[in-house]
Amino acid sequence: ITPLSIYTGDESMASHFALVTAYEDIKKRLKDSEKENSLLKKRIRFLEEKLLETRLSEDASSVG
Amino acid sequence: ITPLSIYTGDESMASHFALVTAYEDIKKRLKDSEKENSLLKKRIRFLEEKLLETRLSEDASSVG
Amino acid sequence: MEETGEEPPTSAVLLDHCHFSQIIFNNVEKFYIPGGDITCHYTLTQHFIPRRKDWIGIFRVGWKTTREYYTFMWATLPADLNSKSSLQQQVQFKAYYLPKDDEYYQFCYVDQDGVVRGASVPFQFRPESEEDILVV
Amino acid sequence: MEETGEEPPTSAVLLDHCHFSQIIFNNVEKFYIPGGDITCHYTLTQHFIPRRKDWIGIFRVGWKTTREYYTFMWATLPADLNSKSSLQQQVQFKAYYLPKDDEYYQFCYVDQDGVVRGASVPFQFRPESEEDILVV
Repeated sequence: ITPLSIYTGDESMASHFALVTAYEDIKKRLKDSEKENSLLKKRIRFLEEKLLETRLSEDASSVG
Repeated sequence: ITPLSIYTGDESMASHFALVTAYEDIKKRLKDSEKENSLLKKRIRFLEEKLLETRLSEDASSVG
Repeated sequence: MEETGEEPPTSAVLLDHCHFSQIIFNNVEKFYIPGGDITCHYTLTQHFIPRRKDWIGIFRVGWKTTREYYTFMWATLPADLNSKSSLQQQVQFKAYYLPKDDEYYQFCYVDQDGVVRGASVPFQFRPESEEDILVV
Repeated sequence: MEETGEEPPTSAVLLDHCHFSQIIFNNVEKFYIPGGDITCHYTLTQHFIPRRKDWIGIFRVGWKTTREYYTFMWATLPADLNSKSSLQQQVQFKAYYLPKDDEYYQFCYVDQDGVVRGASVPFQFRPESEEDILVV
């Protein structure tokens, strides 16, 4: 048994509609992912600075 | 003057084709963005561990 | 419902949402774990009457004709259409019949006349990578 | 080229790439800086003969009919179609006529009969955020 799937001109609209639904969601995910990316990069910059500071102060204390 | 844009049944295929082109590219960008995300998260984990280590050793040296 | 190709573009645009959104898919995950069964939840909108040969297919995003379904299940026939709870339905797809790649797929509800009545957001069959659990 | 709606789905699938890819858009950026002009580069494939009223439109991704162009420019008519260099063309869109939001748009080449001959990957009008310059 296979399900019925008749071809009508309507079908190309249906496939377009389905693709738009998918596209809109993927677009939103890309936006979210890009935003998360920016946040992660800020966090990395922050951590790198902290690490540098800590090391500098460590050096300073070992000299002093 | 406006350009000619006649409607033919063909047009819905054209719009579908154009959307597929766009969708494929956005999908690829999402994949790249997700991959970059994973790398950034690894980098953050690495930096956080480094920072913790450095601080621990700093504490140790100040005690010792 | 047949487009002859002779009509002005406006009709194509207006026709749009009327019947494509009669079925709403709910709780669609972004990722389904490969090798597991999946449950497809959906809601019948108010005036939609399901029929015996309606079906739900899993389609690869970008499909052109409903014949391209990867796998399908017959839709559930609610016991009593007048009860509120009948509007919430679900069907289960067995792991064996599911795609094995990590492409994007979507559910589509196709009625027994072959007309698409709803399409879901896309999902993939892959584990969410463990790095993604880290919260910023 | 008209679909009557009576043909089997296979024909729709096969017809696909024949004329939609006769124009290839090159060097399309992901982001164009808002407020600047943009240049659209494209290549005519071997057997494509441009005509006087062909045009290139900027369309919001998801467009349904070619009437929905946001803005357009007439395509360039190459001086000599037999010369190799004529296959590479460009048109410039002035900043004033470009979209002001950060949605995704794409170029489409439409010939003087209204047939779409090529579509580009999507782009946005927004600055690439400075965080993104950081390299992992």
